[in-house]
Amino acid sequence: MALIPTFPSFGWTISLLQMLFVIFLAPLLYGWIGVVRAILQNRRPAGLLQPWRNILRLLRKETILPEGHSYLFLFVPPLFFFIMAGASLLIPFLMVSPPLAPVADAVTLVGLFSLARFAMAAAAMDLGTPFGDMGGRREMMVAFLTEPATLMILFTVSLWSGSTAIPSILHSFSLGHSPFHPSLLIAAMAFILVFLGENARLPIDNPSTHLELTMIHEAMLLEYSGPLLALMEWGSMQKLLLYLLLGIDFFAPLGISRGLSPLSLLVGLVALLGKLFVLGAGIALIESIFAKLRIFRIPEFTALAYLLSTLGFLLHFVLEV
Amino acid sequence: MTPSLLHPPTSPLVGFLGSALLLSSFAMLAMRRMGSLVRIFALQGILLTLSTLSVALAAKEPHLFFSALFTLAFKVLLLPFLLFRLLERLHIRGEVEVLLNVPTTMVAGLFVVVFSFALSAPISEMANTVSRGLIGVGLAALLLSFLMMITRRKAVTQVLGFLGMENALFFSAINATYGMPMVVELGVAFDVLVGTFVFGIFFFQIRETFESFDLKHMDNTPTE
Amino acid sequence: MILVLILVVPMSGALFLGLWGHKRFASAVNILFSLVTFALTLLLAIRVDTQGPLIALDENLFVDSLSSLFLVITGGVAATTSFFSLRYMTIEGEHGHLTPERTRLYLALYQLFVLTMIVVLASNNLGLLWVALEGATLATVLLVGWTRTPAAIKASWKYFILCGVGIAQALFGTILLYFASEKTLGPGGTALLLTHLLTVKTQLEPTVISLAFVFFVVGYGTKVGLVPLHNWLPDAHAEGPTPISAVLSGLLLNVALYAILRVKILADGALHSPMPSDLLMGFGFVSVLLASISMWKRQDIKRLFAYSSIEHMGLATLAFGIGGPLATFAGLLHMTTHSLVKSAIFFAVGHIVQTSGSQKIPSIREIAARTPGLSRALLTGGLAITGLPPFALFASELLIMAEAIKRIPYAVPFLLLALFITFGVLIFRILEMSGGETATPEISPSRSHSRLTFFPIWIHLGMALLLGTFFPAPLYEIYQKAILSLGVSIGG
Amino acid sequence: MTSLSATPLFFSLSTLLALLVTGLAGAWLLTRRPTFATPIFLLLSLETLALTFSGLRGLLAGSDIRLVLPGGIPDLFIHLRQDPLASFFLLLLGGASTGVLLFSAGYTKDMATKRVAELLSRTTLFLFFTGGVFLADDAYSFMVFWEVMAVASFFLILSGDKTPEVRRAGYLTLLLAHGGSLLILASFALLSIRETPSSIVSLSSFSFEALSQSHLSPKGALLASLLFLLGFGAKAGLLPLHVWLPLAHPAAPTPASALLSGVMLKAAIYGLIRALFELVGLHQLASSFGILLMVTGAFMALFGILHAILQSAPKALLAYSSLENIGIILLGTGLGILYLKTGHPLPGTLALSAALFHALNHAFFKSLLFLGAGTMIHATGETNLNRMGGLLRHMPRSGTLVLLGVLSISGIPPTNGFASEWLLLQATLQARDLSGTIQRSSVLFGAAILVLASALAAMAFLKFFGVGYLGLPRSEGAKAAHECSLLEMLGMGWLALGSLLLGLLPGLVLKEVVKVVSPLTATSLTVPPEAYGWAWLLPLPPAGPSSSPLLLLALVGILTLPVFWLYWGTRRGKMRSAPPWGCGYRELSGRSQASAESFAQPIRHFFPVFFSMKRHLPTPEDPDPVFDLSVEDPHWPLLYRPLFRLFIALAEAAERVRSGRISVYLIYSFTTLIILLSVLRWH
Repeated sequence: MALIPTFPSFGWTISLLQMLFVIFLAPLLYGWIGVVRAILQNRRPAGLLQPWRNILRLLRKETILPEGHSYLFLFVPPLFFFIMAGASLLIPFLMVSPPLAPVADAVTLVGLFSLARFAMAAAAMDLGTPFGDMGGRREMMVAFLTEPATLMILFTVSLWSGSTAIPSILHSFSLGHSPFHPSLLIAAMAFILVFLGENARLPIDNPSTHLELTMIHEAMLLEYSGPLLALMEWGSMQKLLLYLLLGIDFFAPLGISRGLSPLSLLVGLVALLGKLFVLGAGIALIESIFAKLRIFRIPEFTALAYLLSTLGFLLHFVLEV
Repeated sequence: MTPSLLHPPTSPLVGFLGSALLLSSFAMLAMRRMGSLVRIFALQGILLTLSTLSVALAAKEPHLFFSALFTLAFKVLLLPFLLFRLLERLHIRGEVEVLLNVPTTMVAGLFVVVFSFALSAPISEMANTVSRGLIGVGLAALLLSFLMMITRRKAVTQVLGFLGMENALFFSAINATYGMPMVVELGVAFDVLVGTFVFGIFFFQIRETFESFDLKHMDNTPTE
Repeated sequence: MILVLILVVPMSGALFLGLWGHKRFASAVNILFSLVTFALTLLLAIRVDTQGPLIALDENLFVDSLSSLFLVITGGVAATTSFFSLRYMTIEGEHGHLTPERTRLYLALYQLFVLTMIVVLASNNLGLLWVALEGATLATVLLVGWTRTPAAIKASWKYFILCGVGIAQALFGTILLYFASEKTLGPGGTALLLTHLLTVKTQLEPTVISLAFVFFVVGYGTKVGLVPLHNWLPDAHAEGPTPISAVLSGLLLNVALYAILRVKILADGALHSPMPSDLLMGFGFVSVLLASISMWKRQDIKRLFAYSSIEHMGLATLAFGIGGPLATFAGLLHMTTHSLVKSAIFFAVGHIVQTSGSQKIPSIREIAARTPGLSRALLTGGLAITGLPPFALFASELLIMAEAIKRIPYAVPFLLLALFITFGVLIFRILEMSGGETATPEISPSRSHSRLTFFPIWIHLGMALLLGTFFPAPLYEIYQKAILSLGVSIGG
Repeated sequence: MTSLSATPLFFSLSTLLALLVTGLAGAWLLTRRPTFATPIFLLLSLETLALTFSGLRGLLAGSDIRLVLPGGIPDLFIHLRQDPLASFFLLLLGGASTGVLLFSAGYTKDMATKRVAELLSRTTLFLFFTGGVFLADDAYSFMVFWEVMAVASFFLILSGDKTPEVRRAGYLTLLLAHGGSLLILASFALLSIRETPSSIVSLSSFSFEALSQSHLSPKGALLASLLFLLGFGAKAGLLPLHVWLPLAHPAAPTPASALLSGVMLKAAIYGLIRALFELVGLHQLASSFGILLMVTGAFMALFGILHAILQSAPKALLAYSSLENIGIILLGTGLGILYLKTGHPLPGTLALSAALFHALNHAFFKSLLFLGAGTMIHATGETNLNRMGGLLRHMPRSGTLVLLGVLSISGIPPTNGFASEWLLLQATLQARDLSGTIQRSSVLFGAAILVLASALAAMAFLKFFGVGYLGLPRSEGAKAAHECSLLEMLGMGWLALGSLLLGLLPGLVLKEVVKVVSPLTATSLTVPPEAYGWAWLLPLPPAGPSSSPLLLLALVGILTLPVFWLYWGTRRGKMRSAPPWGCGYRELSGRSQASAESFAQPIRHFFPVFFSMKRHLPTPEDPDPVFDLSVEDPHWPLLYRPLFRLFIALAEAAERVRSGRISVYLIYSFTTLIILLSVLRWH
């Protein structure tokens, strides 16, 4: 894994593509999930582009600053947004090893996400409105188990390669480990739970509600308006996509392009889109099956994720080595 | 020449005196009247003098004569006299209270005697003085006085026990080893003398502080 | 010659003060005599160090480096204590607690007490040693009862009876020893002389010597304050005037232990069994444990430190029981430092009791606010006595542990626990009494004590500190000679 | 001596002495010239800076000098030695204390002269003897430095408010410290045992060189290492000997608590590592001990951070989080031992380096946070987070510094806390090389707890920062808060800068730390190829995982800042500002915010076993309902109080011995005599 790739310029273009891919595809995926949900719930879908419309609308609106905000309040939205955008340079999904991959292995990536989360929560608490506080607090309450769970999942998958660098994880999978090991299955289940928790989906949180007492993620954004709100929303859409991409890398890496030949890249892209299509539908399905959990049941849910991930790690040791 | 040639075997007299001393210690253990206690103490003094004399005669140790003389003057005359005056001056009369009733004490005393004889048996074997086996007697007397100090309540009786102890020590010193070197004996005697005076001082202090000699006043409460 | 002089000085001191002790200048004279004695002990120690052991009075007096060591300690602490008692007595006088007559008694007995201790240390004749030790008891009995309060009289009576009985056992031991030695050295004077006994110690009759040793240990052990013979000690320390508590625990206990050590050499030589060592170890161990546990319940500050004395004497005894050069050195060092520190503590305690008018711990509070100097002294002393470095008690404790872990590993945990408990309790009490620096207005620092009050304390603590940080090499040679004269071979 | 005078050891020694002299002389001077406080503190901070550099120099040069000074006890003089390990910790000491002293220069401005002098002298004493601990090379002088350090820390604590609580805390500290050093002493004694008869050994067998030659039985070695663990643990806050720590650190005045937490705990870590790896020696350590150490550390980390979340007083929160960090360090050490003993030197070295790295980081950000807490308390006059709030607006600069510390301690990239935890995680991942389910699963357990703890840390410190600095003021004091003085900010700035650099250049730091570790483990990490350069953290080249906080920061920065500036540059003025919406909830006041306890609630419910709670819930009929909850460290009711009761019972029992009656005492003597005689006669 050398830092200077063989076709520097090409490598860099690819990673630029990755970034654009994430930035522009994220709202679409969001929209797709919405569409499927609407269909499953016998509603007329608002259309694939609805999230895009919202974003553009918000970007055009003026920003209203709440009184008594500190610089955190202003600085966090762009930070959040670009953390996600930047992360898209670090996660390989169009190609196995984008030039910037060495900058952050999986652990660092999780760290980056927790930075984003911390910043968001802090910004939410900045004004001292009851709901902002509540949101920040609950976000942390969810995170204090999902983040370790995420890490344990990473460890489980990285045990094959002995390295937490995602390219080498992918590489180790390409060496013919079929991903259908008990440890990986369990890890995958854990990942689903983590995914739901981290991205404020049902049954943890309902992204499409503003019912004060139950919301988590939305509560943190209450005071934002206009472009700032847009950045926040957009950022979290990217986050969702990034998590899906991570999951794909870990549990369904099949088809990702190993070389830089246009053909393989194209195949990889198509495969990726297919996976996202399916997964999006899956999420929608889950969300329409499950009801939202009561707040103080959430730790049990996340704890399940944590324990599952640890169990996967353990199983790998006990059964598979 | 070996000591065994130097000394004739134990003379019956010395043995008799030793047993008499033992008896007197028993008597002290048993006595209830203060006055008679002091008398017995004087009697012990006499016995000591005699035994010292006999040892002196038997072994022709000149300095033992001095010791005998000294004992006579000190333990037969001076100390009892002082003690009697003390009793007079402080109006100490009558019964001696005991912590442990007399028969039990006697039994304990018997055990003590047996013990000390058993203990000193091997030593007596090797004793080559005129007075073989009297170390046991000395030890027994020592422990008996100890026992008496334990069982008696009044300060005066404790003093008597103390002096009895000193007698026993003196006795064993004489019989085991023909007496310690002169300087030591003088020193010991001097200490005993001072001790007695200190006792005297004490009695007055105690009297003026507690109006009684019962040791239960002298026991401080464990809470302290 | 100097050997005789060293006896003459305190003797004449006792006489002089006995005659004119009630005069105003008497305390100063007392200091003078003590200082002279101290100077003499120093000279003597130097002489011994350069020219080897001294003998005088047709062999009845004998000083080697061991005894010279203890002589110097005795002289030194006695001198500083005389300074302290000057201050102490002045304040007592201001409180109207004393008459000239009693001052006279006090001073005379003080010199007498010093004399007897010096005789014990300097005597070559075990009989004489016994006489002197008994003399020390007699001298201090009246000093303990000196305040004439009921408690004091009780205490001194207890002291007198228990120590008297104990010492009687020791006399029986002496007789037995004489009885044994007479066979080899022949009847007459020489049979009780250490110098002679040492030459023939291997030929002494084992059975007799073992008996004798038991009697010695029980007898002199009573004066050392070994558990369970210790019961006179707390009362005597608590009820006597504080200078006497200082010398009792600083010197008398040392001297008694010294006597035991002297006899132990003979016993070791005579019987080829570990019995003497085991006996000492046992007594030491029990003393340390009981003393440390008993401290918590003490309500009387002087009793508290009395128990700490028991503990430290126990440690020293244990060390000598363990034997070997390191442990023996540790024991000697421990005794030295303990005398210094403990007497310093009693100096401080004396003034504290005077300023707060009671020696019950609950009624002593906020010393730090009233007399900061004293609380500083007390705290430092407390840290020193509980074996915190850099004070030398730590060094000795380290060595004792290091040796104990070889000889009696299973006792070590208990010893450590005991040390821990002692530390906890003592420091807790001290902090409780010094009670922080709550600058409550009504407590203003009382009449500041003059330098004279503090200099004995800090001298002692400073010495302890010195021994712990820069132990002088020449002094170490003296210690090694002392170890040799204790019959311990120094290899390597 | 001329050659010696050039060495770092000599330099450090003279710096320490200068420090001591300055401090004491300064304290004396203060009583006459109160205004000199600031310059004196500045001078001191310069001296500690010099100390830092001498440590750095020793580290870079990898020098290892011994020196024997006269003094101490005979046959055993004062042995001193500055090897890389010592240099590293001197660096730590100097680095942290420089910031703290700078801070104190401003902090002590409005304190009573007497208190300042007190603080000054005690601080310098503490620093001097801590430095001595790092330099000492024989058991005796080590113990001397160690114990005096403990006593100095005791006095440092006492120089806080003169309340019974403070005194209690100080006493508890001293007590446990002394108990610990007794155990250390015992362990030294154990190591000094030789086959040779005791008449041969002299005092000189207590130099570390001699001690390290010990040949112990496996049991003996295990015992020795356990004693060391407990002994040093008592000062490091090892469970269950930690109870003094949460009391003591808040009790002390701010600079003192920064030093206690930032430096003193590290001294304990130093002692432990020195003792385990050099005195007991790696060859005598047991892998099972490594596992024990690791599991203890993990448990400690979890325990510490959970209790930290429950605290509402900033200093108490920080104190408990110190437990967490010490736990992490111990975990790393134990992991290292485990690897090294099972023949995996590389990950072992990595784990140990991570532990030391984390120690260094903790020294910096924990001191920074304690100073920050000090400024919070000082600015508001309140000691409870629930009475602060909104401070970021009044004290934006110091607040930002604190925010940096918060990010670091939460292990969030690109800070130093992240770097060391990252290394540690990478080390745990090598567990697959281990054989044996127990070893593996213990490492797994360690890793799982570690990540959980760091996630919880983020929560705890969001609470710390969010409730303290964000939101609306929760009290009058908080409304009237003011920015701290320039010097204080300089002090905090120094520490913040330190942790920032440590975080952004972890590669360089790791290179130096490995220098410290490799002598202990007799292996070194393979150097990453030059292509990776200094900005990279690549512990296990070539294929190993890599991370580059610096580039990460650059990446995010490059993306974010332009937009940020662009946006604000154009729109700043034109933006309308309105009262916050808050779902239409109008009357915003401090009281409408979430309290500090509300963060703790889910934790309390989720980990009930870690707390002993007394809860009183009012019944519905209750006319004046009172809700009352008290949470306590379970070690008090479960361990310490029973022990104390036991001790009291013992003491009571011992009282029976002294009946106070002469006759009884005579019986004692009598029976003693009789028993001894009969044993003698018939045995």
